[in-house]
Amino acid sequence: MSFIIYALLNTAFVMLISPLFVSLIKKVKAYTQGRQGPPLLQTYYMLLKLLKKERVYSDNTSLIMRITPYINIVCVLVASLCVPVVYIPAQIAGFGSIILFLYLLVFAKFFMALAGLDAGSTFGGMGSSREMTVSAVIEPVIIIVFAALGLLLKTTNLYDMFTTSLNSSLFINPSTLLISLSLFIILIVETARIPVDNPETHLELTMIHEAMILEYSGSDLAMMEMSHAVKQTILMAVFINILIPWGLTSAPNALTVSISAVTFIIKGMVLAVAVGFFESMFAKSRLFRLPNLFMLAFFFSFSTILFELLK
Amino acid sequence: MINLPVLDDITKILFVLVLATAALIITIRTLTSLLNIYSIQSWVIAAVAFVLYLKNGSIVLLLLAILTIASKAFLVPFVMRRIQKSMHIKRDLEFRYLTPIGSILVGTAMIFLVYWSFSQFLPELSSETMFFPGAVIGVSLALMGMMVIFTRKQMITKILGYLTMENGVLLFSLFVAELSFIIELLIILDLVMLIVLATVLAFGIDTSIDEFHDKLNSFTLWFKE
Amino acid sequence: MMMNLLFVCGLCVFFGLALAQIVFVTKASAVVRRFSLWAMLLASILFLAFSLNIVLHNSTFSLNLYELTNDLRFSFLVDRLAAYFMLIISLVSGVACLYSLGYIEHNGTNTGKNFLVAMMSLFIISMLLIVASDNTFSFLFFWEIMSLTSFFMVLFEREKPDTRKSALFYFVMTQMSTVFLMFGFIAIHHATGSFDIGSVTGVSPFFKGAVFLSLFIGFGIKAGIMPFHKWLPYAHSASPSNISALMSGVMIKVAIYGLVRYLVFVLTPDRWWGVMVLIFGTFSAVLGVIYALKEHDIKKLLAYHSIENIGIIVIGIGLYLIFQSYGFTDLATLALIAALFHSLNHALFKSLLFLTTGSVINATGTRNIEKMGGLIKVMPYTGILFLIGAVSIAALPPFNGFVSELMIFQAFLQSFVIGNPFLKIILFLGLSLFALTSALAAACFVKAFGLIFLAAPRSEEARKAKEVSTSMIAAPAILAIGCLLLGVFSFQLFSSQGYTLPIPNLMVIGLVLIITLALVWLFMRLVGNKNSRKSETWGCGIISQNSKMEYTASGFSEPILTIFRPIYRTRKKSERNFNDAGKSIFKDGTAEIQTFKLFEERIYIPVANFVQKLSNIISNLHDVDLDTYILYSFIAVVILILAVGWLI
Amino acid sequence: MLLAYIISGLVIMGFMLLRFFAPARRADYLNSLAIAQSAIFLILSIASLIYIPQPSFFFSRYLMIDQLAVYGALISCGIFLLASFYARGYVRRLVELHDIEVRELRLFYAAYNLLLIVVVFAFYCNNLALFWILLELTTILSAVLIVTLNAKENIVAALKYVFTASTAMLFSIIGLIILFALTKQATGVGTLNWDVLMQQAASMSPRLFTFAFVFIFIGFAAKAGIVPFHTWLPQAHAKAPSVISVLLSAVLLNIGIFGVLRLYAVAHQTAAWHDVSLILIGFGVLTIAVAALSMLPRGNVKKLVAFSSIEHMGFLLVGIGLGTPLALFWVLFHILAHALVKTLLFFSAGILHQQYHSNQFEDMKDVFTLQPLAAWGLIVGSMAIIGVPIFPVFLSKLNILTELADYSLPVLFIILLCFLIVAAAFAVILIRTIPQTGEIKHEPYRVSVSMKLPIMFLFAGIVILGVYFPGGLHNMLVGIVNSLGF
Repeated sequence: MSFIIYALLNTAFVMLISPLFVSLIKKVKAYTQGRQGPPLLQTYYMLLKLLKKERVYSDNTSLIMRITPYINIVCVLVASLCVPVVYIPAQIAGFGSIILFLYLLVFAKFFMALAGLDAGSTFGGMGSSREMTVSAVIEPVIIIVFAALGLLLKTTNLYDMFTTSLNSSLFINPSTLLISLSLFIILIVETARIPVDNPETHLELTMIHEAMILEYSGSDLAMMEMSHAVKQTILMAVFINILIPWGLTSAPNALTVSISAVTFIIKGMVLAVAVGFFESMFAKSRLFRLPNLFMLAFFFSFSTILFELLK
Repeated sequence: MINLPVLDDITKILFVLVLATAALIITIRTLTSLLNIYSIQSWVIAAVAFVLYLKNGSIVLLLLAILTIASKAFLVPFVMRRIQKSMHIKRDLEFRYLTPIGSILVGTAMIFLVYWSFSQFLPELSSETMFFPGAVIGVSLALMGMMVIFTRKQMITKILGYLTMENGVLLFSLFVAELSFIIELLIILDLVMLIVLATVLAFGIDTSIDEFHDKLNSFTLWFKE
Repeated sequence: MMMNLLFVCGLCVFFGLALAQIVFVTKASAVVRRFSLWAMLLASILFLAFSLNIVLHNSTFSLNLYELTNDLRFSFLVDRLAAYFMLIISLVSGVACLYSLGYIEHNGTNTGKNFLVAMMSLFIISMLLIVASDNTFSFLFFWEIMSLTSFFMVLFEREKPDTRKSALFYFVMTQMSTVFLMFGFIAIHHATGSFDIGSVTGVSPFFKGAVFLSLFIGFGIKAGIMPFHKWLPYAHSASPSNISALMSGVMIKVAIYGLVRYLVFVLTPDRWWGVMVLIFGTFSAVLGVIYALKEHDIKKLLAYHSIENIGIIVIGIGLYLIFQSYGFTDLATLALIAALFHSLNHALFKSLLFLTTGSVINATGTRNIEKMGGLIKVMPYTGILFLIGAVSIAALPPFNGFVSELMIFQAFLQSFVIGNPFLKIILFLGLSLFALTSALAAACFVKAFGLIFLAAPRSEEARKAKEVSTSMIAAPAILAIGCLLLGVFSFQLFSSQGYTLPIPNLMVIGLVLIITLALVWLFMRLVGNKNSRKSETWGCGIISQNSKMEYTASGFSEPILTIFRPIYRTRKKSERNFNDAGKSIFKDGTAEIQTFKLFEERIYIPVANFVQKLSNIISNLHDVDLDTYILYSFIAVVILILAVGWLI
Repeated sequence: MLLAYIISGLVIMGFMLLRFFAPARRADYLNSLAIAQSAIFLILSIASLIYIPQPSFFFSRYLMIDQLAVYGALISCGIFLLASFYARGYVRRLVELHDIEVRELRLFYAAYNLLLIVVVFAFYCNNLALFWILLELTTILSAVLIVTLNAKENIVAALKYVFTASTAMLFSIIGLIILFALTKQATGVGTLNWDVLMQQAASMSPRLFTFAFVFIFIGFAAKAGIVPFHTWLPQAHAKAPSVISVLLSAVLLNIGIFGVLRLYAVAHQTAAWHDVSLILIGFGVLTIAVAALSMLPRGNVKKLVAFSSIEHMGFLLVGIGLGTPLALFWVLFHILAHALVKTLLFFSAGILHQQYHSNQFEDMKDVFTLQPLAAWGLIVGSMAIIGVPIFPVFLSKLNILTELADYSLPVLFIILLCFLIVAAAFAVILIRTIPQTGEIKHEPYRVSVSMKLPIMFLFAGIVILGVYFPGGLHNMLVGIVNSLGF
């Protein structure tokens, strides 16, 4: 029962704030480029508009094209249950298992890539090919990062991780710096941002994520965008809850929950701004340069492990 | 039973003769003279047998001597001459693997080698004084025969080499003797048959198939149609 | 008693059928074949019941069937482990028989088909009896029969030259595995003094290590652990698909059974074994999937994935050995269960994939995925089934592949309990490689499914393809259902058997997924715009998009090939011709990507060449004339005389 | 008893040689006589197994009937019987093709029957010297059998056979003489009777015995096709008509092995048996290795099979060298199994040769359509000879190797690798050959029933022997092993 409440609260909250972060990042980038940028609520408007529009399907497409948006949004939402932002609930049914969390995201990615191939357009194929490549190469990094965290926090469950990091503030821990770097890189990669991917472009060959959903339109597109936004939010949440967990609570009542919600929004906006600046500092790098970036992350997290072993 | 040291000396001389014939067989090129040398060798072996008979008069030795002369000095050479006539081959010129000189050297090496090896064993085997040298000479004679087989080209010569080996074995057996005579006899017959067959085959190699089959049947008379 | 009946009935059915089919190999008609396949299906169900009973009640069953001489016995002892593998075998075999009902009639001569059926039944029963054997003699006996029958089945399409090549390769490799097994078994016999499978004690660690190595190589060859895997892609792609399903789904599991049985229950493992096994497993997994990515022959692709999954299973075994040697019993159990459970899962989804692939190949008449595409519209059922297989093998929740891989992840992640830092680092590296493996597997199956079933057809055959007959859909469907159920109810399954493992309760999660889906769907119905229209694919202003412009398989895997160039030793060749001297107007040109067959070119071929040379030298010694023969004897005699004088 | 053998043998010889009695189809007439003789001999052997107390001695102890001898005789007579049946169709065909002239037929069959007599008595020998003589006789007779064919190569092959074999045999006379002297030294009177040797072995000087053994071994090795005295074997087997190849490979080689076996039994009574074992196993391994490696590049079916005979003789030698009762038991079984399988292989090869007039594998096109029986005979035979289950060779192979493990593990491993190469050799040939199809179609040669029946029989025989071990056979082999004093 309590879990259902948590689920409703958490999901609703995440869905509510995700678009905000998206447009915030856009805004920051616009400022750095000397433009004024869209209003903060722009993403909400866009989603509503898309919901109203009809869908257009290519003749080549099969049912994969049609079911993918549902699968995507569902997987991401269920994944979001693994990352508590309003409050940390009690363990149930192994939610919060790292592997489950990651593989739900992979599930979404898998079908998105299929959908990219479905229409038989050159862009879609290229997008899925690159997406799968990038995700394959980043995978070991992610696992190692979480392994390092597991080594640090002596657990492999996100809920427990957050709780421990809440109780013992990790910020002063030397390893944490390294971990945070790797986590940040993962965030950049998974949310398809520069230098890995370029969310603005639509026709250039640099794009990955956008290329896959190129064929989508109307309410389907709305779902895709939404799931992308939510995914970004929960990844940010992982970053935040592990490094700066203050405000998050494991003893839910009206006050604490609202506090943690508010603090999360603030922290999230800070992080979003950081991401925005980070994006504007770099240029899109070649696809085959990416492994170097990943190796960097890998190195950081592996050296964390070494630190832990040496201690 | 005459027991004189002179007998042993005679035996030694005979041994030398045997070796000499072997050396000749290795080197000589003309087939006819090869055959003659061979029959001489057989005579010498027979002589050794005879001397041994004088020494420790076991009748078997005497019989052996006679048998040897009969088979090796007369029968076999006769057959081979016949074949060789019909084969129109006079001489055997090429050598393989070893030049005559080389094979003689190797032969000598063989003698020493066999001597060394046997000296580990045989002295304790028989009281007979001449037994050990006899054994050594015999085995080395056999080995030299083998050398003849693989150094000479002509089949006839190879067969002679084989016969030389036989002589070596015979020489060896003389000093132990007393395999029951029937066995000795059988062995000799056996070998004779072998030689005949080999000769016929050799003939077959150098002539047409039909002639060969005629010859084959003529040597196994009762099969002829 | 009941069990005896089941067991013996099953035996009789299989042997009887095999005999009948062989005797009437030229005469038997399609009806007879169909009948025998049904009977085999029945017999497999008997064995299924038999093994299920033992697995669930954790009982044991023993039967002394027949004594050849007093120490050569065909006697069987089925404990829980054996029964578990018998379960896998009988399940997959039954499904394969069902599939063959439709499949087998498609090609081959009447005699050939009868022979195939006969071999199939011998093959199945021999696998069952290997697992059931309680002494090394009957183990080896049936092992050889298994190898032979599978060899004949690989040779089914014997008129194709590459089939012959594969068959030869396969035969030699199986014989090699037999050689190593024989050595191991005989060594065990040397230690214990009997053929019985009992724990070996009181032997020198060196001896034990030698036995372990030879058994590991022996089973490794059969299981396709790198670098002994090379036969697997050849054999599996050469044989008919129902047979590939059996070989890849089941036969290599028999090798896994042997590995577990002898490593865990017969020899008492040392620590370094665990490390070694782990390393071999990891490399098989990674390299297997990496090589799979470059394959465009769908069956070879699947075969390489078998290597990958075997690697995963072996990783589990390795972890078990390591944890056991440190005394972490819970983690050890977790790892072992993961390995065993993954064997079952792999058997299910890999056979599923091979069977559906067989249907696709029958429909299109090609194995090259470049020539397929758009099939999901013409053969929807096959498409969906293949998709389920792909999702399971890519380890996506809530399917069965996910559960076993999750267990192994858990085992890895909790390995920080081990003190030894060196080992710890190895484990973390293994973990990252393992993660890479599963991610690449996902990529590979996006490629496979996407290019076979999605977009527009890329060849006439693909356009003309038809959906296959009922039995060829029903059989994979069973497996697909199995994949889903084993995933969703995994938690309940293990807890019912008394294992509480740190795995999420996928039933609940599945429920949540469905509820969320329902909510989303409802929301979209209420708020979203429902109507949709068709249009052509947006091609950036191209007049008309045709299938030539689709992304090809090689295009899809090109980035990965480039990133892993050091492993593939990828050689890119391209020459261009130009119309003008200034090399500005492109006329035509060719481009190709070659990958370096590391193992074949560095290990197999050199060894083969060496043996060839040696044997040529030796056998040339024989083709000479009499003189030389006599010379040989002469030398031999002289040496003997010397040796006698010298040594004695 | 033995008189019965001789008389029946001579009577039949007589029938053969009767000049005036020359029926139209001489081939079949002579063949029937051959069949009759082998049948009679088989019956006589069975009878002597049942009714004669073993061991019992004849002709002033020159001959002896004991279980080992009877075992050998039984196998040989059985093979001879099968071969005679096969020969009926086979020789008729040879005559049609003028591979053999009609006038040679008498010679052929006379030699054939003589060979049978000699072989049987070789097994019944008690006196080693007599054994030697008969062994030499088999050489002569089989050489004659080889050269009856109309081809020069046969003469060459026969010459190689005669020379290589008999030069080696001469050395074994030397050995025998030393042995004789040894017994004389040990017990005033010298003898070469096996039973006496068995009794007195203990009193001989081990060093000298080994010395003698080495020399005797040279000869027997040459007859049994042991490397490096095996050189005559491949060509002789390949060139001889398949019937004769069968006899050479499945019967004559066994005699050599039996000789070694009896000698080893004597050696086992002396203190020298460790050295002797060492020698035997050394030669065995060498033989296996050389044979295995020489098989790989062979394109000639009969040569391939011949080399595999060499390899198996080597393996038997190893088994004997181990000298444990179990090893010997399985060695004896292996001899039987090997004989049967080899017969099957050569019969099939014979049919194929008459179909394609060639032993080369690449000439054999559309085998399955033209000669399915022979093709399957070849396949099954190869499977059986490389020792895979449901065939008897597997059992003996496994058990002898198991015994070998107690002697030395490295040797075991080497031998296993050699077996791998052998298997590869057979697989290479078969897989390349069997499926190949040719553009020019031969008309199928109709194989006569008399050739099919033996093959059928052998199929059944090897499969049954592979999965069912007759109790009688078991007791007999155990009896033999005991009678050899192990």
